[in-house]
Amino acid sequence: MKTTLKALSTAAVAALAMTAGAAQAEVKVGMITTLSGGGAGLGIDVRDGFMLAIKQSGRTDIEVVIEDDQRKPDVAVQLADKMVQSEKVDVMTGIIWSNLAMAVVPSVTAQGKFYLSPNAGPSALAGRGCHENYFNVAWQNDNLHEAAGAYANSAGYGKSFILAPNYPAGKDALTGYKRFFEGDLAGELYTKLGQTDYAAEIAQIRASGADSVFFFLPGGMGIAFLKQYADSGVDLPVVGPAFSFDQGILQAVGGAALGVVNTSQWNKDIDNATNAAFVDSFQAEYGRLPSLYASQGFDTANLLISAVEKADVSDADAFRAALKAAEFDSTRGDFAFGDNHHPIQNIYAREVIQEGDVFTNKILGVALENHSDAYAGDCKM
Amino acid sequence: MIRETHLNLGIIALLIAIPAWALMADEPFIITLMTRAVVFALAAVGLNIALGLGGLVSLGHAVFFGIGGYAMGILAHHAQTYTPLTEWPFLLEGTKSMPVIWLTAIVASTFAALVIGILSLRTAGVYFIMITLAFGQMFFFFAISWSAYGGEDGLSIYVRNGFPGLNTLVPVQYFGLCLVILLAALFLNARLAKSPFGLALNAARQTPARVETVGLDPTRLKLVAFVISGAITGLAGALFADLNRFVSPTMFSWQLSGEIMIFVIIGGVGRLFGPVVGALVFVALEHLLGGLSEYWHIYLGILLLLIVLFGRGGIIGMLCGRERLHD
Amino acid sequence: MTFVLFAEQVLNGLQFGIMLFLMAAGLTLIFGVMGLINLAHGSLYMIGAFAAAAVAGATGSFLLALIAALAAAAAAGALVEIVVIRRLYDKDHLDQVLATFALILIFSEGTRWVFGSFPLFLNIPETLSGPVTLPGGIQYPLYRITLIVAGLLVAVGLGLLISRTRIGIQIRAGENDREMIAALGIDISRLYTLVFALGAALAGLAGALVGAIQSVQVGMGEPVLILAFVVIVIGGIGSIKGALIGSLLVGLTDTLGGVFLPQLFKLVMEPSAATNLGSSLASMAIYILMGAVLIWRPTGLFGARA
Amino acid sequence: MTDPILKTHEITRFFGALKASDAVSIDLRPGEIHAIIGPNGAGKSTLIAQICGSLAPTSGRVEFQGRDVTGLSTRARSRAGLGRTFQISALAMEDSVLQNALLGALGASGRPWRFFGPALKDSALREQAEDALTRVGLQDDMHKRTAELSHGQRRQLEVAVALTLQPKAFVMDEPMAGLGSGGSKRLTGFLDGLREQAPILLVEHDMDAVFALADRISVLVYGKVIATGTVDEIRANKEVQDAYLGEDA
Repeated sequence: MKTTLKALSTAAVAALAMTAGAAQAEVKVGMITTLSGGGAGLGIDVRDGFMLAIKQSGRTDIEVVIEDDQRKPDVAVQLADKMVQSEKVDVMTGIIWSNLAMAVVPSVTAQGKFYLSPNAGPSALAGRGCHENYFNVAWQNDNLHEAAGAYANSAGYGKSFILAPNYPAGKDALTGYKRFFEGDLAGELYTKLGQTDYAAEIAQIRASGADSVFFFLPGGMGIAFLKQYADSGVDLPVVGPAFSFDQGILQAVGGAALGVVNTSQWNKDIDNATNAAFVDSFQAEYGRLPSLYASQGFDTANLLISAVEKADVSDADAFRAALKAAEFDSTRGDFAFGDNHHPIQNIYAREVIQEGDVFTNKILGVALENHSDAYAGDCKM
Repeated sequence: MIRETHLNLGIIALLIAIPAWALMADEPFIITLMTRAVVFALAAVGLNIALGLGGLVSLGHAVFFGIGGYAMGILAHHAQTYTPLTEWPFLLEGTKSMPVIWLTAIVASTFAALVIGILSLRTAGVYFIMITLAFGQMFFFFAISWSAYGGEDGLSIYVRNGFPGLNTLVPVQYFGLCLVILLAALFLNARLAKSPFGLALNAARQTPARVETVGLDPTRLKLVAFVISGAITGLAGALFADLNRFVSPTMFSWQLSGEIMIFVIIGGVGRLFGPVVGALVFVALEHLLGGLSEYWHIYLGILLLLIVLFGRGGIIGMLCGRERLHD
Repeated sequence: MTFVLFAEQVLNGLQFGIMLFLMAAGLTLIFGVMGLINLAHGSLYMIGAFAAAAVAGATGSFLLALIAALAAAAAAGALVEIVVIRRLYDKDHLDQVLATFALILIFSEGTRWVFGSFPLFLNIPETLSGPVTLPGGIQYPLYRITLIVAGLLVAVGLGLLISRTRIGIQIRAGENDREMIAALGIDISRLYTLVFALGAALAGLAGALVGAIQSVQVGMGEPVLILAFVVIVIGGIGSIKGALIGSLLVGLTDTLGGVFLPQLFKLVMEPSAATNLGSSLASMAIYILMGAVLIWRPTGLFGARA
Repeated sequence: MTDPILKTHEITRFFGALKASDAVSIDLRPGEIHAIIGPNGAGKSTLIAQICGSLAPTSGRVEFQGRDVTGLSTRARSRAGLGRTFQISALAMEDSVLQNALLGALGASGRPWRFFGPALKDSALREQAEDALTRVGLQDDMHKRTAELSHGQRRQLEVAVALTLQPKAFVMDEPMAGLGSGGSKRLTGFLDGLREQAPILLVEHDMDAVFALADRISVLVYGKVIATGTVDEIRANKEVQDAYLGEDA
């Protein structure tokens, strides 16, 4: 749908104008991501990071079609049908949420298309449900939680209180943390999805005798929890995955997040030329600091470009091999795919700091080195 | 003013012509979109029986839509993973057969509608709206935490379920199947509206006291309407799940209940083809406005507002005027 | 579980209930006087929070932020009433549901258009932050105590407004008989705008107060809206007293259910399954409560008997 | 004297402290028209509601055809043969006149659970409905929308719906209300003949009609029956004149 292009920001339109003007695009990419409603911030970041890389490559043979899934699985499925049936794309990407990915990815890959995941990494797609055409460029869902567990060990925590929303990703998060954490649990709680008041949970934490807290509460839930936690007078150290401490929402949490340690495979101060250039150019292009999601979008596009340079997308085997090689300069430094096409990468512990008026993160150290995932062994590919 | 029957024939023609054109122009996605509209229309035809004939403003019809969806999801999931549903008291296997799935969806949603209806019909007016909404929320939260069937992630089915003699993976064949079911439901709906039951139900909506004094039970009439309505919406849910090859708790969400209601209102409450027109227009708007702007919900909102404020009787009401009497 | 923890959880339930009351009071008032189902009430809550966040960000003053929230929500309410809502009074509930649903879409995406897709920052004022120690050794955040007090003050104020003032008399007259109010020579459309703006202001205030400890983001109003509907339906639509009792019931059920149900199940089953089942049931608890109340009393606890 | 078809035994109904019915005992005998008159607020509608079952008496009982029906619902009473017309028309306004009459016939048939064949094509129902409409003089307006009927025609339709039920007794709540003098005369003539089919308990304000039709009259004041008797007895009753007729007649 050419009309969708109007929806893009000016910069992205400029990037696309070049590709649209080309005689013929050789690779057609379908991006389904969340651009409206709650959670739109993540999708917008992935899109902007992705389009920035495409623009910087100067390539005219990659055409990107972008659609908004409104964070509704049925809309995402329908858009995927559209991408495959009507746009006849070669590669798909963009989905933010695990449940949407589970709805879209299996049927897309079954139809012979490539799918590059810039954010979601449900365990089902990493283990038994892995597919040769599915590449995850971000992380397997458990990774950051596992790193949080590993960090908790190294920080000497012996008794953690852990909590997450009562839905599959929440259960995966606690499982991931427990997989690496060697201490005891002071308590384990599942909260309501979308819950905004955590007074009851905080009271339980206070009474539990824990020496640390691990939580996975994405989006607004995490903001609410952190503000209320900071105000409660409970001063146990907090560990969590990067999602609640990312550039986009950190400003909304404010001082309540200062000093919190969180785990991430990327940060803006990772020291390599690609990353430095990415942070500068993203800021110049969009006027804001890049987020984790933007870096994932950027890396996804660069992976794609590296494969396009090496192989013709119509030769599926060659193209797959080129993707698998992952010979691109990642913002994360070293990046490789495991046998299940999920990343093998370092996961860092970072700390929330304040730079002038802006809250951001600083890397403390590596939490897990060259980390793969727990499901790779189940993948028969 | 257009004669309503002429308009209805025109709509049926459109339902056949658009996919036929899409088939020739090799635009399979248009067919998928049309299938979506047809399935939504079926769900709304269901609601229209409760809402249009029975005057029951149910903001919980997503319950039945979701139950239908999960009937498909659960049966197909077990068939796909070769695990039995239950081994006790007797062995029950999953299935990939659409007719069996549909029957399950209808039976399950009939049962749910019966229970919800009996409880909800103790109330009336706003309370009825809210108690149906509450039931919807119960199912929604239950589905989210029902980890055996995917919780919030939902269930994915890799291959669409089968129907004897058809290749349901071919968009136009699946569309045809859905269209036939929609037309059958519309036919049933038309007969129902004119039947003795429809006559009594119509009166129960307008003047329950009168219905009582002629010796009939308006609550029971409404309950039966609610159950029929739920069963049809449940069937639509199964078709919708198969269209997407996916079910998730969003099929239970109150926004979905609201959308089904919007289809009915846009098209015209109580009008036979109201839900069809409403669903077609909504899907078209979603498709066209969605391409125009990230903020397309604003335009959708304004459009809906204009329809409520100035368009009496929905689109069919605007085109055809008041409903003709069935004589 | 110790007594202190139990008392703290009860306090949490009360505080949650009182916040719900601020939302529910406006909703029930609008329904009682005008007979209108306003799904867009959650949007007014959101507007309050965003106005507060914007003003607090610009001036640094929480008090100014609260005033801004009240003013912005009241103004938005009055505007919407004049442009849209007053055309809905004569229509049936169905049209009201659809029209106010449309307003949600417009407000949500409009706010996102103005403020962007990321949550805004709004924090507790310095003077109210941190915990205090209550009798019995309960450590409890001062801000939450402030919320309880503020909510109770609003409840009392609203009660006085309705029982003691001219406007209150008009409101009560309007609830009973719309013709009577016209016969009294009261300008109905002005009264309606006023009541709507009052309800909106309450929602805006709630949004600002709660926004400080939660996340100020687009879509924040809808979950609260549904809870507020649950509250007024349990209490009986149109009854302020019902809204207060309903809020506390819902607040306590939700909070204590979430805490105790998993522990209850742990007595009879293994821990992780118990946590699972208990949490699932806890998230359905208030809807089960509402269903039960309506089945027992079809017009709520304090609703007019049909 | 024949046994009454309908009888109330000292029914009393309180609304809070207000006694809306005060030990009311009246009866309706075969072949008669028994009129209930009284000033506004005398409790006539409350009485009817208790007779028809939409309101339960605080004490006392209602007998119909020799059977205690106090505990029965409105529906059960109408199935037992009590035909009611409403003071404010309770008709399905969006439906046709014929459909309203058909509803009565359908109720009388007791077979509403048929979902397929058109009700209008059910010849038994239709015959009954058309017959009733013809009797009240609406045969030419059968296919009109009920909302298009004049006020008087709606009153006629009310009576027609009651007729389709083929009741053992009619309870009519102000059937003449709002009719012009012409319409009132016509309906009076019709009701006059109807008493042969089933007796009528008639609540009415139109004194001309009452005096023309009633075999007996009961006067209700402040929830209490102050007098029952023939037209002449009531006209002559001093108490009635003081309480009621004095201002009106």
